[in-house]
Amino acid sequence: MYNLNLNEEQIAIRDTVCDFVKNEITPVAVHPDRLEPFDPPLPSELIDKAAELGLRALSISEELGGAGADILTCCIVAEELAVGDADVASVLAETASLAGVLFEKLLNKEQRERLLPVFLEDNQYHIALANSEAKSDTWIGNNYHRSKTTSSQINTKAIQDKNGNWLINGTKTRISNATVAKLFVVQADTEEGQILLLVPTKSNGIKVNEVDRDGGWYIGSCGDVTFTDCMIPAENIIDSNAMDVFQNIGISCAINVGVARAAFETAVEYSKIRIQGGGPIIEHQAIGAKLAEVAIGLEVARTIIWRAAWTSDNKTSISEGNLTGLPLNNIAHISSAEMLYKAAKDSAECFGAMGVMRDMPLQKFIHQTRMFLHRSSGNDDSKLQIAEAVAGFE
Amino acid sequence: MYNLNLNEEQIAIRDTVCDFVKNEITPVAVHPDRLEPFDPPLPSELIDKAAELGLRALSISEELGGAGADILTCCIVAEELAVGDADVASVLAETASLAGVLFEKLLNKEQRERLLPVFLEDNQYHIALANSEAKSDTWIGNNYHRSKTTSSQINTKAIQDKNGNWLINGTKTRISNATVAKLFVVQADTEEGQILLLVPTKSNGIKVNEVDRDGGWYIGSCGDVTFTDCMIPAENIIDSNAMDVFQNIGISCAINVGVARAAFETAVEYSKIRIQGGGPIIEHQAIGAKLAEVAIGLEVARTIIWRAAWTSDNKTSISEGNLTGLPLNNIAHISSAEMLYKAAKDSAECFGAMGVMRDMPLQKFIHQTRMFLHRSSGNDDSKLQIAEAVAGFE
Amino acid sequence: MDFSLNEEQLEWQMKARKFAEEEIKPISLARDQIANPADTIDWELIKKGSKIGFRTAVVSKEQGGHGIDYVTQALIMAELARGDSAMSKTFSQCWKWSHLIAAACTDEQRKRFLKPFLDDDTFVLGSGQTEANSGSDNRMPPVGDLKAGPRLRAELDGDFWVLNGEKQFIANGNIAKLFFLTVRTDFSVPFTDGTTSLLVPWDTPGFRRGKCYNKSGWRFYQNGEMIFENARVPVSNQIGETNMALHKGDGDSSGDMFGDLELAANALGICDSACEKAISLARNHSSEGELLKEQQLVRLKIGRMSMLTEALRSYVMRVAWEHDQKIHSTNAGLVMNLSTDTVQEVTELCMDIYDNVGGPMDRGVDKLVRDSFIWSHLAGDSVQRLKVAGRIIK
Amino acid sequence: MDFSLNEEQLEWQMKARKFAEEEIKPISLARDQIANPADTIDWELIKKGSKIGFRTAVVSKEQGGHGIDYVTQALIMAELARGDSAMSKTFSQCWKWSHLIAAACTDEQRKRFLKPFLDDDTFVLGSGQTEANSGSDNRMPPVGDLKAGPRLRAELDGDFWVLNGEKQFIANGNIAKLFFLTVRTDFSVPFTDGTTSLLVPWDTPGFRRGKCYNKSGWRFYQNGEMIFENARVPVSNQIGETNMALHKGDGDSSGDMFGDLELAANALGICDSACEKAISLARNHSSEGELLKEQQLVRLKIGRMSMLTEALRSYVMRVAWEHDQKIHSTNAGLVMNLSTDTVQEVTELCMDIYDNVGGPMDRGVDKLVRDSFIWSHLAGDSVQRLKVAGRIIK
Repeated sequence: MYNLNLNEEQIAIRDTVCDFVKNEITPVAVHPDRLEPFDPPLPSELIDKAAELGLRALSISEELGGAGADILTCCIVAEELAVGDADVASVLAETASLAGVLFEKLLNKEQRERLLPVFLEDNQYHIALANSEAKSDTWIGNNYHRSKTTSSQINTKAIQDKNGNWLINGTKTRISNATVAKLFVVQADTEEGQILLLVPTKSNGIKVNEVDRDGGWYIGSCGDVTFTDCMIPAENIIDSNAMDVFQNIGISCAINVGVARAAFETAVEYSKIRIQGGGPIIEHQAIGAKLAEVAIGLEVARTIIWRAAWTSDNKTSISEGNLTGLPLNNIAHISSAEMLYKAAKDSAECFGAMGVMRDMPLQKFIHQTRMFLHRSSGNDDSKLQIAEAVAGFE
Repeated sequence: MYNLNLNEEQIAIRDTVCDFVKNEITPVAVHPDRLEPFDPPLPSELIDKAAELGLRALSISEELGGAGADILTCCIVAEELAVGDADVASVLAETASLAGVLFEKLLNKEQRERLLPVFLEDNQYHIALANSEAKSDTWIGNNYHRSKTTSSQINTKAIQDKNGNWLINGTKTRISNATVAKLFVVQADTEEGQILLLVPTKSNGIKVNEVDRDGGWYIGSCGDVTFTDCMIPAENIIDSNAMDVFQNIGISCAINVGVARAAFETAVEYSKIRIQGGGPIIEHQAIGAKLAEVAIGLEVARTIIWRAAWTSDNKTSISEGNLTGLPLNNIAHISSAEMLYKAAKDSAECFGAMGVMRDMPLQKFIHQTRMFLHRSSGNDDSKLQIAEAVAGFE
Repeated sequence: MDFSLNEEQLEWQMKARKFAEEEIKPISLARDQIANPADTIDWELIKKGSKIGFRTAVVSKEQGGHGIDYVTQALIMAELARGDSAMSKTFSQCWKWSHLIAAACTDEQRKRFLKPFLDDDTFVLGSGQTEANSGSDNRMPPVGDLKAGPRLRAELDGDFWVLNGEKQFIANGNIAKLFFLTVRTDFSVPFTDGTTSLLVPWDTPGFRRGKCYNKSGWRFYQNGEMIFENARVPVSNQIGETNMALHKGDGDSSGDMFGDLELAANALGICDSACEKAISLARNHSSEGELLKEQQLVRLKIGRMSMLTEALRSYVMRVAWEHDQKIHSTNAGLVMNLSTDTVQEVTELCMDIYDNVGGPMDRGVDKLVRDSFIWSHLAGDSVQRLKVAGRIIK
Repeated sequence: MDFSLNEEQLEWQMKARKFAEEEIKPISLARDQIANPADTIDWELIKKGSKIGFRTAVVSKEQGGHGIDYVTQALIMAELARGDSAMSKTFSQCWKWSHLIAAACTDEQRKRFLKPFLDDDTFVLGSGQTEANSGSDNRMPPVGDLKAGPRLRAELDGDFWVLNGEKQFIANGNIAKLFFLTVRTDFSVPFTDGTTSLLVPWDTPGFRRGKCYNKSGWRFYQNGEMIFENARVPVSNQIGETNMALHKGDGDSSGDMFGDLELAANALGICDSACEKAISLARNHSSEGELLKEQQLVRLKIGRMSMLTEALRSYVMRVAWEHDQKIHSTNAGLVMNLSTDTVQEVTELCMDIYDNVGGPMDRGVDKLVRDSFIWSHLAGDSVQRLKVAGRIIK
């Protein structure tokens, strides 16, 4: 039955996070001292505080000690956190969404019993998925509507020694949460095919290089991870190699909504106090209409993102006949990325010169929504994926 | 609980309408003979056939003999019908949504018992709401952020004679369904304020002038209705004067989605068979990306329209804390109107010269989505309404 | 750098402006609204315009014409289009082929065809290129594909070419007295090496006009079908060498390159008309006692319309000057692409402003929008843009 | 009509192009990345450019400058901006006030201030207009409001004006040696009738420079705070009559009107740089063995970038010519508005194309986009557009 009401838990957690952001995060995040430098460090103390609220273990089921949140709920939380600080939202969303998949679906009993208590106990325990390498060959580009090569080459190799231990060598690039993770889930190639390995950060032979925080073009934590003869015991292999269970596009879209909302809320507030032509600028048709367009963009973006999130949570619904079969995550990403970048720019315009000053938050919001629009291979690739779906090409 | 699954009845009725459109409506609607003339008459036989399916009484509860559809279901039906023919969709949606409100909420027992059987029995029995007059003073325009004058003047007057009968005089303009209605719900001014009267079309003193079908800038049926000493018995007064229960913006948006979808589906089909540069044009990146953008527009538009429809069906949900309080019907209208006009234009572009020929359907789809974008006072007025909501101005 | 016009240019501009104002505008809308597409032409208008010199303007003075330069041509087209875009195109369509007569015909041919053209005020020219799968509607022929290209067959029989086949969408096809026809003279090689140009008078035996296409816009400007059944065209009517019609250099400013400028200059006239209409409405239409021009949203739209129009004008004049200087660049193609975006946005903005009137859309504004949509196909579809971009990026 | 450049214009253009290529480009990105905004200036570059004549280019030849016309000014600004927009602006900021010296100063003042300006390669000019609630950031002052307008107070004390107050966001505020300062000399009347202009050297007693603003773009071009505490400026430094600073006619091409052209010409340079970068990437970067330029979506973007850039160039050159002819129109304002849309879309399209590289965004492209955002505030916000539209529609 079609129903857009959130349940009580969702509303409660949203209100909790919203208050937390207002009281704890925003005052730190928009302080000029934090905005002005080129590469302010990750706000670890805020991340820790948010973790204490349980946001790190959000998607772990209640039986296992988490909050049992689905992707939709993760989106709601991510948006609220990102209204305060996108870096905080990003680190927690990454850990939360990985932890759910990992502890609920991928780990065997022994692994879960070994790792879960540690994870739940330590609020600084973050997780990273080490999969991407220097060159992504999953983009469509020239291969639009041409037969696909399925072999996605992985250069990180794992070899089993005579004791059964795995020896890992290779480099993973631009890994989210790399600098804060205590556990990496590493995708590696073996003679028998690809595997996933659980690699604690404290293992020997791991080196994490943080990607330049200024100009590195990312939100949250990002690093390159090099494995040099990194030895991992046999029991750390994950039984399944189901990379496709890691899917959090929806959540990253929700972070973007949060950023744009922060821009919008700031702009509305400012437009009520800024006087031009004898009255607050919000009373000017031109500014009013601009803010209305931003509001529309936000509402529409959130609506389609939630639909994509719900669809990820309920994968059978396509066969039930109420959805079109097009990749909704792509649709949500493309449409929200464009709308939200425009929303941030339009919001900043209400500020005049203050919209470009580094010690004011608007330039940060624009920059972050711009990064979102231009992440990975950009929107064209997503569009071409939809185009192939429209054409029924496989 | 958030849930985007349609229920079984909704899916069943959608599939029924979809088949009906494919088999009965589309072959007639896209026939060159029907497309080419400047002012083809309303396709009455198709409207009658659709009525036989029960689409006219859609929103009347099952207890009273209808299908018990909410606004969301009406949107689903309207979209499917409009994929075939927007005129048919429009006439039926108007009758269906008025009938629900009227028989379920506004009529007293006597009135219902007198009128409902006739309505249910006669598949050519349509209803029209005669409210608008020559000049609408509800637009914001210059009055953005100025104190509102609340008096909306009605020039159609009703005077009660000594027998208690009402004598109506005045003209209503651009009334939807005017040319097909057997019953008008007329808003009139009395010395004691505004009232609603039930006026059968066969009453003396009514004259309906159809608005020019070419250039009249409407979909469905539209006429001006003049009342000259039109006498109505006292029992035809409606106890409540709740004009605001008549709300079907969502449904008209859904009709627009149907039109754009027809354009899109035609374009996809054509792009698979049209050869350029040695291959079907759907295999060109440029066409693929364009069709993807159209598909995105359709999905996003439908998603926000359904949200607005559901919210109209569930008006308390705002207080439950999961919505923003902005006028969602306006948001749905603005964003969908722009997206869908672009969708129709882009679809037509895939057709080359065939996109502008009057005996081909594309020019009709463009024209209809253009009318939707530029209906009444256009999008600016809706934007200013949202702007006032954003500013908290009342 | 000099943006001024010389006296001769100014004189032609004023003549065209006067003609548009006094002769074209008064009949424009009425001709547009004629239902039968074959009846839209107004020979009296053509005769009057011809007597002023518009029909024969680009034929050199030595040959009996007026020999106006490209700058003057752009000025005249824009001024006439300001009155009615399709009427302007009906005149300038003659110029396109006057250019070709000047550039490619022999002295004997010029003598034979120019005199009747110059003498007869109703003698308009056409060009037969497009076929069902070839021509302006199939702009991306695969190189080397024997099945691509024109299929209208011409076979030599003594001193005659014998023609069999059909042409579609031919501009002035219904009314022209002389056509420049592209025929396939060798099917054993790719069409680029097997196509020949012929001069075909309307009274050629075996040729007959087919149906007149019914377009949604540009209704005055007729497109027709041409049917050839053993039509006999003397070899002396052949232009250039056999099979070499498509070997003309990319470099000269005649023919196709004129076509790019032609569409851009014509669009400029529509933009001028839209600006004029919008500004006049904003200055004179009042809503509740205040003129529309007092509204910021109306002002912003008028500013944008003017901005886009003046940018297009600047670029059009630059390209016209380049043509006069025989400078070859991608600017002609680019300004044609730009004119599509500009003419559509400007006329749609005009419609936005007219939304403030309420009721059905002004028919004149509706016409501007309909006329402008033709550009999507002629000047701004992805193939037209890819062609120009290809030259930039090669 | 003549779009060609004369020899002198070409010579200056080539000088600027060479300087941009050899001196500006090599240091542009490095200066942009300096964290402290006060350290971004490179005096060696200023000196080198000054020796070529860029700093003093618009001072008339008789007065010891180069007396270049507006067309040449536009050419130089665009060429320098192609290397670095902010560096170009640092030079042209001097021209703005050279115009004013020529137009409004007395002979005695010219003698006193021009010579040091001409002699000192590091002598740059500034203008103090903006205050917290007045100036370029408050462009819509209510007519007649005594509280509106500049609050920097100047009181007469013998032969001196005594100044108290602050200016904000002052271009070259941190480095200029001479300022054109707008001060309030009468608070009893609206500021339009109570404002006076003064020439204020940097070493005026009682004046000190405040903080240097930290902008997200245009980092080389410094904006600073100016603080006046009983600063004493001789009455002989006054420009024009007391209280009449804002009474200058709308009509002359100097000062403000130059400012419109300046931003448009500068934007053109950024567009050229973006096109250059995008085309070069498309030609040289390959993805799985195929060059980017083979992709239709890349081509379409490059076509669009070129189209928008060339349209802007055409319009900029037209406006420059109009200035040289002392033709007064709304074109200067319109081309400034247009430059905002163009420079932002073109640089964002460049970013789209760079998406194909993957990884962090190219820093040079990121800089182009950041620099371009400045236009929103300076040239394209709604107030800037309303101002121009107001002149069109009046």
